[in-house]
Amino acid sequence: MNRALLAGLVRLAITLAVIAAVILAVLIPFALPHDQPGAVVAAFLLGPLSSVRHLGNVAEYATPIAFTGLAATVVFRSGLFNLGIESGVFLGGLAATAAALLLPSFGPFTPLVAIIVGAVVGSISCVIPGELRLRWDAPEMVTSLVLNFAILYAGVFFLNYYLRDPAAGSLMSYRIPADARLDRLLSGTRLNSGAIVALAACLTVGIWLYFTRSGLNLRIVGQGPAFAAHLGLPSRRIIMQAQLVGGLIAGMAGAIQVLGLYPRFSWTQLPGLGWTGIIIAILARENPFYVVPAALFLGYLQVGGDFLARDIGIPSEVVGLVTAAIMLAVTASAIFQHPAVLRLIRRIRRVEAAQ
Amino acid sequence: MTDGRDDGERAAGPAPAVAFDRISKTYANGTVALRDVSFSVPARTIHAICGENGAGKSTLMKILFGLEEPTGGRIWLDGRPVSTATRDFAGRHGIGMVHQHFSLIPTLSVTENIILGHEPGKGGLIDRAAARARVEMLSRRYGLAVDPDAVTGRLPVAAQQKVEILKALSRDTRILILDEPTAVLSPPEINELFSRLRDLSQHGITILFISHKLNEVRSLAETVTVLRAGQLAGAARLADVPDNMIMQMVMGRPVEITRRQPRQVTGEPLLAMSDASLASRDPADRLQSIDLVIHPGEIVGVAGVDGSGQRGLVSLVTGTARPVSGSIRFDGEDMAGASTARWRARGMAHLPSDRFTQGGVPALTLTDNAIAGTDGDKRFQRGPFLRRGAISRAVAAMVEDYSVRALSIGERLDSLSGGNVQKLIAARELATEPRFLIADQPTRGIDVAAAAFIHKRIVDAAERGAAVLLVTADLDELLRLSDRVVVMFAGRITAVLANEAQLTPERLGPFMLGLEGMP
Amino acid sequence: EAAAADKILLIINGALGDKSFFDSANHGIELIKAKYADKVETRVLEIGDDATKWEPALLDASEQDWNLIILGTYSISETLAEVARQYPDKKYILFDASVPYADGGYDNVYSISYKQNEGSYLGGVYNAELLKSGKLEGDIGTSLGFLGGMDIPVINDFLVGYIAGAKFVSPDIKIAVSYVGSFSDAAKGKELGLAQYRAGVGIGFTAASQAGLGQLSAAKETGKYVLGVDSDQEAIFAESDPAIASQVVSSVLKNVDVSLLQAYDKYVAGELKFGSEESLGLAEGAVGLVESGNYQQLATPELLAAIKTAKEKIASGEIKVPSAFGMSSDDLNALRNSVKP
Amino acid sequence: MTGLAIITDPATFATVLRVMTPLLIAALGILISDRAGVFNLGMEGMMLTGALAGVLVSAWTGSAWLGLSAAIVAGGLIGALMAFAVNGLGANLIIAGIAVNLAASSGTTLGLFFATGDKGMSGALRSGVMPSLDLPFVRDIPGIGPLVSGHNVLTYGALLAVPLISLMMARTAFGLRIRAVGVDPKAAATVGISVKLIQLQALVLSGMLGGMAGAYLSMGYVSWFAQDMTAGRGFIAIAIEVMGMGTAWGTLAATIVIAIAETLAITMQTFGLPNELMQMIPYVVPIVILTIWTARGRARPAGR
Ligand SMILES: Nc1ncnc2c1ncn2[C@@H]1O[C@H](COP(=O)(O)OP(=O)(O)OP(=O)(O)O)[C@@H](O)[C@H]1O
Ligand SMILES: Nc1ncnc2c1ncn2[C@@H]1O[C@H](COP(=O)(O)OP(=O)(O)OP(=O)(O)O)[C@@H](O)[C@H]1O
Ligand SMILES: [Mg+2]
Ligand SMILES: [Mg+2]
Repeated sequence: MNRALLAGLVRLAITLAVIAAVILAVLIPFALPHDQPGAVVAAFLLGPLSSVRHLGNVAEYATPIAFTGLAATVVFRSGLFNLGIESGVFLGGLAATAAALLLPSFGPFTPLVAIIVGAVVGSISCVIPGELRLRWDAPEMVTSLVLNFAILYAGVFFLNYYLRDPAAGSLMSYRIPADARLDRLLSGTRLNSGAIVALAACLTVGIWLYFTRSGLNLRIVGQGPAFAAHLGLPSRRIIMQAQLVGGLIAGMAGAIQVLGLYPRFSWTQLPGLGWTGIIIAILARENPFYVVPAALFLGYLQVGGDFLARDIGIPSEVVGLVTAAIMLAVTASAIFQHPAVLRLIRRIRRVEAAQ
Repeated sequence: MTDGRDDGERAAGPAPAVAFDRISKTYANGTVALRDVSFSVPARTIHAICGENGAGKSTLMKILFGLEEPTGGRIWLDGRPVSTATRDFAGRHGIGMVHQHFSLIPTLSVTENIILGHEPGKGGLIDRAAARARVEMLSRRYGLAVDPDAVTGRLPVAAQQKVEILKALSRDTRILILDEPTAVLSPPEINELFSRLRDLSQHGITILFISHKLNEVRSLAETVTVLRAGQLAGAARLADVPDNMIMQMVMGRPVEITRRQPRQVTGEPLLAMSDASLASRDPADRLQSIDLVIHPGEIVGVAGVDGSGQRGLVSLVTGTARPVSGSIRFDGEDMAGASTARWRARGMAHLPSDRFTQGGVPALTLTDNAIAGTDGDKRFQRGPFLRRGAISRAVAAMVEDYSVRALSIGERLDSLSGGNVQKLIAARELATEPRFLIADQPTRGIDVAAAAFIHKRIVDAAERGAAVLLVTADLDELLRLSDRVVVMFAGRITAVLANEAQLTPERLGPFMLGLEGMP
Repeated sequence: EAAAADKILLIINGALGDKSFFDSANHGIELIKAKYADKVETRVLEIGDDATKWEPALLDASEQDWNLIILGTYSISETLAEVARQYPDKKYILFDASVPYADGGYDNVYSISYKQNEGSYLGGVYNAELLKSGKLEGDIGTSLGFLGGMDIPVINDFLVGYIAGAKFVSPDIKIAVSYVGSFSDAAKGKELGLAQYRAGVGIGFTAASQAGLGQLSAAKETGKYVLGVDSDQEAIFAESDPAIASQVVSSVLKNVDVSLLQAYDKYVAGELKFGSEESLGLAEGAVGLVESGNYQQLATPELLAAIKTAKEKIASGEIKVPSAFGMSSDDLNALRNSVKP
Repeated sequence: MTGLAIITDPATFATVLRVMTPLLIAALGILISDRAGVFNLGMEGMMLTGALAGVLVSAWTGSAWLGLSAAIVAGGLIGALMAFAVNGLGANLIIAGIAVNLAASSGTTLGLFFATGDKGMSGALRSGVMPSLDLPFVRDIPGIGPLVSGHNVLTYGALLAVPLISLMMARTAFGLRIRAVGVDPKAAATVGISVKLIQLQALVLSGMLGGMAGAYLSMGYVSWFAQDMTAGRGFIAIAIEVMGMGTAWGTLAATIVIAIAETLAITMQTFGLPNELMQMIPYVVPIVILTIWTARGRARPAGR
């Protein structure tokens, strides 16, 4: 498998080179007017590595987006462009909070119960557009996009009327009971057991996709619908299964984010983790095993961006620009499908094969 | 038949309308579609171009139309060399083309389709009156009646074909290319079209006409050029040569066919299809009253020009279409409209003609493609988990057994050449020891050794007792393998022939081309 | 004296430019700088409104060598509560919220909360008097309005005080209440404002941040009036759009700037009571009405008298302004219904 | 006010028009891109950019019309950028749209900050507003005069754009080519049409309309730019366009439905209905309508 590895490394190197070029291109105009342009770049690139706590912050950012990246991976693997992950996170967080507040305590299993409730309720956001698509041919991209907002407002209504702490100064739930909150792993950061769950989830889904029959069938249905029909696979059921799993992961992401990081549920806007998940899925080339490194990479960019804002005074919005540019660049087939790149990769494989 | 360039330089008479001068074309993926093709077409004549599937006919015409760049050689028009790479080449030189596949936009009106790309304008708006008048004028002038305001996609195919032709004629066309325009038409429609084309020729238009059907070629054209495997195989005045000579040019030199000993099959057929009809939007898929039986151990070959209904036939027995009438029984069970899963559960296996969309997923590895669809096979699966070790060994054995040339079984399928993809698909489909095998163009585009190998596997399957339906455009292959041959034309079976020594491509030709056997 | 300058950090868990208490807090820092000049070194740090980023930012700040870290809002108070315990040697000032002192262990945090209900009580008095006075031009209708950003306690605290103040002047006053559901959708804020004015509202009161500014535009269009909030909203538009400014009767303020300066004064004097919460209201000048600009033109002697009376009674405790904190949804609904036009 | 009184109130009519205007302009922009086969998911970002550009330029030049032009140009530039990303770099169309939204959200905040030193809003800038138009003669017609006259020029612009775009699609060579490219780019290429050029033009036009829709928010509704002031209208416009079944008139009809729903949600607040549930309406209606329509067999009409 040596050649495949080498060819993969070449691809990775090209991807990283493109990303580095993009970051510099966006950052330089902001760095140049600064007295020490070098310090700007250094803060961005080295800041996140400067202490264990900051490394912990990287992992902390990476946790929820690894989940949503994984959810996007599963959903996209089915061939549907379902954007419901965004509200799935919101709904998962809300439902987990509701479970923690309204259900009796289950002792040490309280977080588990809350997460399960969050995941199940959160999955609705992906299942509905999928069902509408398969049953009635309604375009899932649009229905899921709009449904995100409908779910948001329904959720805010629920928060306001059923979970709101009237003594709190803004719209937030009652405090989530301590026994429902997730354990912290690293003092000084909020890195919590959710990070382990995320890692486990990526491995599990990776194993599902690549080492089980049903994962293989999902990949076939998503990437070769005509082949799936040729084989007589139950495509509709497989597609729905992927929407369900993607939704469950998204809901779990929201549940873990809320139970791990917040004392109360206070989202009144969509948290944006679903959109980031799409970026992750693309960066990871829809491979669950690459989701973790991709999420860590984006987490690293985030913390680097925070450094720019906190220590250098460069507005943190710059990170948004960087992220947008990276999204475009890493999907640019003109770069990655360029005949020269393809020839290079093919040659590497040939040379290796000849040895 | 003269070399175009020489003709242009020293001809005493009028220069030919078109001369191809050592045209070569190698596609980006390495396929050599044309090699040094030279011939010329006298002005104001109807000239036919014949050749097997993949011979390079369409490629040559696309080059003349400016849609593809030749990798070698050049085109001469009226004795002058021209560069096809210029903008709007075809429009400026009055070349119109009716493509093999419709190039109409179904949602546009007839008029809109015809004027698209050269819209008559007035004050920023399309001059609809002028456009309509133009269409009506064209329609009258060439005797092709169409409703200018109809939505193109809702028209019957024959009417759409007329729109295609009008579109091709809409820009002061002097040279009209028709790439298999009759494939979708019924005989009366074809007659009607031909009389229009003769009129056009009278109007001074030079026509290049591609068809697989010799009867059509003969009734329409004056001269014919035959391509084979991208090279010129011959040219003739049709009046001077008999059918069998042309057929020989098309098929190549008659090869000694080493047939397998046809089997005597008796007893109950495994597959019995009676009076089955299939409706479809695409006329090439329609079927009318098909009666077909296949016994266990029997190989039934289906001959026919592309689009004669083979695709419809295959879809009926692979679970992707339901007959509108008639019955399909398999092993005594009613299977009309059964799903693919049910067909497969009964032991159906299928080598599809479209390797990369139906035969596998290009982006998945060889291994994944090789074990796709083996759900529940205990050798490859323990519970929900794939037994990667056992699978690797099995796939490695398959690759070895079928001599699939690949760097490793972890490579993506699309890194393989076409022939190797086909070998892998054959390995997968035959690994299940099917009772019923459908082999659709099993060796199209693959080399002789690999083809022989796949042939052996198909015969092995039959010898194990499988019923085999072999659909192929390769008559050599057909005659090598089949016990019986059915010939299809225009959605019907026009002949059922025992594969005996006297059955030759020449004998099949008239049935395939609709000259014989039509009711 | 060779003592090093006091290093003060103001953390903004949002963005400056809110024309509200973040800007006011920023102004407070400017006041401190102006007063203490080079005895202080200050910095303002925006950490955005993404709550997941607050804790790392606060930890980072606490690791650095700031003498005093100032921050505000209810939303961040629980984050501070966790961080402050980890850095007992650091000093924090929390405005507009409090930490749970009852739990013990917050000896390094001084909290300022504002009786915004007292400020908006005055707003209610002022609006109701204005409506009665006939001093406003044109046909301005018969009722008051209230436009909240969201149906949440901190906004409803304004509402409750406002209703009480208005009722103090006219016991059967009618007040139309609506919420934008967003703090950023100015267009929708304007639409809701227009709907209120159409329904007979003469003077509105907007407590919806940037979405609420939409109502100012509505006031300009309909020739009706609006009471601003959080900053002198007449001043925002005084230069750029006088026609808007002329419809702003006044604004209810939380004087975060003043309270921060006062707190720092006490800190320097060593009198700041860390480990406790101070609730600042009218009496301390921490909340109130803008008394410049249009106020000067509009306030008749009777009106000034009424406001003066209200202030005195609140200061003396004779009037206890009700608060939305701790109020049940049913009570709140009953209150809203009692003034429904 | 009773429910009936609200419906018959002329002011309700004006509200519907105001709510409609930005949605209609944006949805028409999406329509053009959609018909050309390059669905513009970046509309929200284009609107936001237009809203800021309009305010800044009108404040600098003192001319509302120059501000509007700048908004239109800014939107068009983003459209061109998107076309370059998709057809030049080969980036995924959907991703390009999401990236535009993300970049615009950050970029407008930065832009506002660099221009005014303020990240929240531009209230201190003396920016222009698009005038209202009193239609001579029409306004004097009893009954309908007051209904029809006196709205913002951009509202008339949006309403006028419906027949214009319908005409452009149906009757101009450009429109015809857009429709051809959107259905079958390969077939369109066989008659010498440059697919990339048509898609570039369509996205630029789409962006220009997006910029205009944004300008209506910052220079029509109110007279300043504020962070994220588009508040999801670009996404509602997407749903509207899809509900409009690919025609300008259908888009108008869908916009009216949504605008009425929103208007009711605004006016009904006085009845004490929870505003969160009211806010769901414009998002739930499209899902229901879309599903019903596609369920009945999605057939896109020819022409127009
Ligand atoms: N775009 C392409 N890229 C690569 N190979 C191509 C392409 N188009 C055609 N070919 C290959 O070139 C060869 C000639 O194809 P062409 O379409 O010219 O054949 P044809 O004679 O028209 O066949 P048919 O009778 O089936 O239409 C075939 O092997 C075909 O697979
Ligand atoms: N899309 C592709 N990606 C990577 N490699 C490719 C691709 N297409 C073809 N190749 C490589 O180019 C080589 C030539 O391909 P081609 O299909 O022309 O083979 P061939 O010589 O015709 O073999 P065969 O007779 O088996 O079809 C293949 O061996 C394959 O490795
Ligand atoms: Mg052809
Ligand atoms: Mg080959």
